[in-house]
Amino acid sequence: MGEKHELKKVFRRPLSRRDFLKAAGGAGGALVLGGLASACAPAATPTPTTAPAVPVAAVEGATPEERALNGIKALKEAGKVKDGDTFTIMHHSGQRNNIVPALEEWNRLTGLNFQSAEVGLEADIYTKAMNEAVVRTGDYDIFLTFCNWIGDMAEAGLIVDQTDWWAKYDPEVDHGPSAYVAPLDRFTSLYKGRRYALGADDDAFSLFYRKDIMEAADKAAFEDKYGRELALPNTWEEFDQWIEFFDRPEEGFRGGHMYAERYFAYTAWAARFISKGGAYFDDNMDPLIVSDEGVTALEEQIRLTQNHMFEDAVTGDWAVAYSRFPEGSVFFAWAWASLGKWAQDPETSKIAGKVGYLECPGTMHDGTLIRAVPHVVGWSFSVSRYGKCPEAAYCWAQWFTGPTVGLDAIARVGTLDTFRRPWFDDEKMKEAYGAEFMPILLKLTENSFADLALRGANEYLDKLNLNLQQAFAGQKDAERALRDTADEWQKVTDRLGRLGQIEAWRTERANYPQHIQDLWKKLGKF
Amino acid sequence: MGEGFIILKGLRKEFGELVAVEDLELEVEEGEFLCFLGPSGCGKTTTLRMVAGLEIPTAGDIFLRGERINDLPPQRRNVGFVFQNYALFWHMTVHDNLAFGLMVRRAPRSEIEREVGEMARWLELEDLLETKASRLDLSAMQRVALGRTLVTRPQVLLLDEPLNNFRPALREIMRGELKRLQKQLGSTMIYVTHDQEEAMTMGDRILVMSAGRKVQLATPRELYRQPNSLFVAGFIGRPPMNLLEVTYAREGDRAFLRKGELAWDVTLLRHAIEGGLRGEKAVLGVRPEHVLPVEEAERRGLKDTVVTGKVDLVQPLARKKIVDLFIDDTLIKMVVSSDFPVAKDDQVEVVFHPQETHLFDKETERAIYNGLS
Amino acid sequence: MTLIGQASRWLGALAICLVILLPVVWVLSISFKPPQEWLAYPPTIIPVEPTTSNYIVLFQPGNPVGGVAAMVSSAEPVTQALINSLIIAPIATAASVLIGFFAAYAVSRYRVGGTFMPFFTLTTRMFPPVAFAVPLLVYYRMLGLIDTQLGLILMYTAFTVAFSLWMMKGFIDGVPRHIEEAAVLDGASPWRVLFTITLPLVRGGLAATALFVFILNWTEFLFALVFTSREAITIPVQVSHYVGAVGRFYGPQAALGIVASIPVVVAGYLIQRHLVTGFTFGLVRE
Amino acid sequence: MAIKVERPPVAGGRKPLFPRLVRALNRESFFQNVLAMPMQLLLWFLLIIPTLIVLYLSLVAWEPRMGVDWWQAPFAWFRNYGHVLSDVRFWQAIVRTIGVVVVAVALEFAIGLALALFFQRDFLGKRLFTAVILYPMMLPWVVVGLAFYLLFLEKGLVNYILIHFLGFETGVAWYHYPAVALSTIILADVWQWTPFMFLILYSGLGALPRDPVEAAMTLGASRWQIFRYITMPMLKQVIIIALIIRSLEAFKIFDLVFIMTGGGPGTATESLSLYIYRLGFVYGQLSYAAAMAVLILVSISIIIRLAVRPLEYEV
Repeated sequence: MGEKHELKKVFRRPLSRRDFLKAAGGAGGALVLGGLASACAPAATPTPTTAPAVPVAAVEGATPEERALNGIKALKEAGKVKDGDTFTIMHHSGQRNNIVPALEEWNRLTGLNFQSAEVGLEADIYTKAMNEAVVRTGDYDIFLTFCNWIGDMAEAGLIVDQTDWWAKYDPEVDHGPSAYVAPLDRFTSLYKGRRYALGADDDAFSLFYRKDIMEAADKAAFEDKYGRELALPNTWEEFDQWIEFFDRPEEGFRGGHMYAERYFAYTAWAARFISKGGAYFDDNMDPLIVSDEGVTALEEQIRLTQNHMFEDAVTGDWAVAYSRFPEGSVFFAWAWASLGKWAQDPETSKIAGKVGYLECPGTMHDGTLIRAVPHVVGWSFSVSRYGKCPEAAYCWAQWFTGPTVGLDAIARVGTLDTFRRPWFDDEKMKEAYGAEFMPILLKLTENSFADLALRGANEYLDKLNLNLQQAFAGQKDAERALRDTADEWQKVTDRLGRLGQIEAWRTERANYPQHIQDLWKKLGKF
Repeated sequence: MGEGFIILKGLRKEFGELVAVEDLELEVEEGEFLCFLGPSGCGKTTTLRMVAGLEIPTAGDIFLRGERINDLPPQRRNVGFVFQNYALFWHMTVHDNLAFGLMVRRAPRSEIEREVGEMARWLELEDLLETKASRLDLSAMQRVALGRTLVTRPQVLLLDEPLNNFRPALREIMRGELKRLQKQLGSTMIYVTHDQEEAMTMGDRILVMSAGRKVQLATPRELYRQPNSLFVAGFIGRPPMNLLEVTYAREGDRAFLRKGELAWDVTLLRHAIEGGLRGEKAVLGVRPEHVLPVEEAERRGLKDTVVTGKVDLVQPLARKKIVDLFIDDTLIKMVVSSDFPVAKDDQVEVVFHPQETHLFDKETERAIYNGLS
Repeated sequence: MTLIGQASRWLGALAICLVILLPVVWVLSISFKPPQEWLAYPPTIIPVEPTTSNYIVLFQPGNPVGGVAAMVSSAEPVTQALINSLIIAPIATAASVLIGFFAAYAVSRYRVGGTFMPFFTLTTRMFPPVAFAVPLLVYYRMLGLIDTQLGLILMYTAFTVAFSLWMMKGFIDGVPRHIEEAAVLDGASPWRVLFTITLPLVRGGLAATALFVFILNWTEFLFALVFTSREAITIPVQVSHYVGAVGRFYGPQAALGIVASIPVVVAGYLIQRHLVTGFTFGLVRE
Repeated sequence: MAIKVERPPVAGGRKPLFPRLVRALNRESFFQNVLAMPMQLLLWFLLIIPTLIVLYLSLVAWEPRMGVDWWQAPFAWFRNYGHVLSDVRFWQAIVRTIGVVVVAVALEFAIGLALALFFQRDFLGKRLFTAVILYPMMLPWVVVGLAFYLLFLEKGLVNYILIHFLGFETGVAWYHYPAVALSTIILADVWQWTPFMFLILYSGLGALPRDPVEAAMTLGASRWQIFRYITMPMLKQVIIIALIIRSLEAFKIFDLVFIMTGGGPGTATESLSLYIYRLGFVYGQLSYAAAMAVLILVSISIIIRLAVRPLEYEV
């Protein structure tokens, strides 16, 4: 059991930050000398190099997959890795089905021994990753984590800046025919303007409703009540009426299920808040949530939650949505794309074939409808600095997310969802998600904005969530909840260093979809 | 029912397969000091515990003052019980131990204090009243156990080998104390012991038990002189009775008990013997003090078969000697006065006191006759 | 006891057990339910479409749970975790109880370490484990014990020995000293007294302690999570692995809970007859 | 007749191989120290360095994501402690946790004792019943948490029973109101840990000498009086130890809260351990969490020290 912990390893001094800068400094020279020392030396944390303007891969190969494999070949030739070397990927149990078959294939192709180490709770992945940052066992080579944790992991010195590898191997994320859907290409990987991770998922929140009930509804009654025709809602006001109309508590049938619980309460609020033109912070990291946009958005969502939803929305866990909607006791549900697959499966769902999809409602700004879709969590690969050969580990990630290999892997049941543009038109994907849903999912993704991804993202979000949950449970009013959050955020920011956070936030808000950035500009925010 | 104070009728106790007490019949008179005597495991403690109500009889009845108390819980029997290991309330002081019985009866505080004080004075525990029971020495523990029970003035006092843990000297003193106490209180006592000396010195009557059965119920004197069985004969008296296997034979009008070359003329007793003996094998018993040197027998005019034995061991005591003799290969013990001259390997001629011999059936082990009287 | 007494006692016990069993039956029921019934309303105790796939999936992870394609179980087979748990928990328990028993004897009879030492051991249970995890990790990295069975065994022993000490002290204190003194007077060595006099008398306490410590070791989650990655994962960590894109796999989690409880139940049943020793101050009753 | 001279038996019944070693082993001073040695070695070896690290961490301002190694972090001295003492969420968690401990442990003790007494007499199938009673604590904690979480969901079994069998109009929103949510957590804890109290009291009762009880019976004490004056005092040691152990564990209540309510709504049901978990593992404030842990350790130590005191004067 303990062979891999021989004594010599016990006293292997982990690289300190200082050694590291030295090594990185030498790396440039070494590259010229033939890449002898540098091939495996990870690039330094924020070293100010200019991002490659036109990516020209330094490694031969027509596709990201080929380049990744060639990369391994080169690393082998340079003696950096050899057959049978063991690499460990820490990932969530829900991705085993996506990853493990691919791992076998990869090991066959490369002769290396990549293995998976699964973790059951998402939160525990963060815990274990951050522990690795402190303890540096070198037991993990690759982390598949929420993409908004890369700030923490990068600042803790755990993960390697991949920017140079992107230049060298070109994973075709933000260009070319099989690029990621924008803005996934940015926020799944960027922190402070550098590429720290390779996105492997699309978690734009998706909206589902009961097509059958809507079609059978009393259209005249709707028109009488709201003075417009019954149709899928485009704005949040229309959405609220729409939910209200279909809410029938006396039949045990509720209008909707939107998260108001301990971990994802922010989602429903954030969609309204951002579409109204809100932003989490200003450029000095002073919170902007205690604003008209913020308070109104929360009040609207509280009204909806308290009047038209089951209590479970506030106090159950997130998986409750996955039974309330398929069992046919709510009209509308809002969750990850997987809920769609789940609700359309006649095996598990009473409403298979009765599910409709809609775009996320938005807010009208001078005649323009601005939609903002929360991209909730979402997984991306980052590479450990303390692993055996970070560059080889990176190659795996690029190979796995490549246009062909990735397509197969993502089409398998698991917690990873489609993210490259062409995949949205692929038959395999259409079959997996439902042909009707794919164009909607594409639009949702295009309008999506990421979770807070600053250093301390978990803490910011957790404090927001606990206040919002209290508001939804009626224990705080909207303004008070947001104000309390803002106060806590200020403390976090100060503790973590305001200057660094300002830098991170300024680059982070550039990851929002263009139309939202335009709106901010128009409203004079930034 | 009868006039007995405590009456046990057909009392029986089984522990699973094991029969601890078998169909015991017993009457105890009021004010009597009765001893249960028997080897370990003979059921005497179990019987005592049934009287106290700590064990429920499998069958049979227990009467106290003519009232059937089988179903009465121990709390309501008003029977005092002194346990072999005292079973003190180790976590309490001596005072609280003594007061316990009265306290649970909700006696007024003043009465409790008075009674406890008196009892402590009487048992010389006054200086120890505030000591924890677990810190006492054995004698004090015993006195506390006794006092704790007596304070409630039980109708019957049951004692389960209370002197077991004492040094012999102290044991003798305590015996006297207990006996005096019993006379003083006039209470009925049942005293369990496996020590025959204790039973003989203390008991008004003694119930000898073996393997769950009553063997003999009699006064100490009767037990000594007229044991009704080999068991009692061997159990009572120290050193124990000499037992010789003999064969009964009629020779014309005369009758003899033979052992090898030796023969005792029992013509006069032949009717008694023939009435009791099943086969021809019998056991002749004679107590060591009734094995008389020939000279003494002649002086006292007692004539019988003279037996010659070789002295194997002489144990001098204060005023007596115990002499082990081998007659052929049978060991016989005799008690003689200490001035009787005898040494190892001497040949000694002895006579069994003719009026003090006992005969038992070899097979049934029951007494055929006890002495000639 | 009378027949009526027996019957009423029995009925009472039955009632108590039913109350206790309700959540157990609920877990059992979930473990036989297909995915769509885990959270279904109205809830049923008897599964509508009972399935054993929750159990099958524990050992053959490829099979989708309840035949539902979206419910491909995503964990390694439980075999590894089961073997680890079966090695770690019993060894750590035996070590903890033995070490604790010796120490308890020293504390109870000789007051070794005064009042400080036994008390000091309790602090191992007062510390919030989360705060201890990272420092311990740093230390374990130095020792090379991360993700090893030995590492967990040592840790579990250390963190439960306080309970062994205290529980055993309670039971040893209950043995009257004069019994041991009698043996000493008979010339027995202290070791002999310890093993032939005291140990048999506190057998029940030892059994209870062992069972409790075993349960703590068997169900411990946080340290097992933080200190293992692949090689030494234990059952509770494995339980947490049954999750997927649609939330927790309640079925397999419940099934593994049931499976994992079997060794403890067996252990508990085996030692039950030792639980009550009922000695009567040293001497065997006639 | 040969007379056998009885000598006091030598230890072990035969001559020891290494008489001096055996004598040394048997010397009391050595004996008693050898007994306690393994435990001391284990604890010092395993825990002293991590404890020192915790203490050190509590005195610096460090979080892993600062990108500085922990031994290079700047000293904050007692600032962390100051912050803990002025942390409202901390105090609320403390009060809440103590409340849970008091209520849960009291219930567990009362029920456990009642069961233990009930099971003193023999009856048919006692062993089987005992096994059933012990079962709840044998389940992994996560599974217990899940079972109760599902039971008390708005559309869970408990509400279903309330509505369909007990005539309630609507179900109860169990996790909505802090007090109600806390009671469900307490209920789960009581369900899971009463067996422990039962186990320890049951074996404690079983190990008690019968004699004093019988003596008390013959002295006329009623069942209640025997229980009150004899059984309970004799059981005192075991009871105090059981209460201490259970309280210490209940004070760390985590899994049930984490799974059933996540500490919500908001922080309404957050236990101390859950808060420390969030601080350490979600917020990454390891040195702050360390300071809090040290403070907790010190204060619990004082409380337990007082609780343990009565045990020390016992014989």
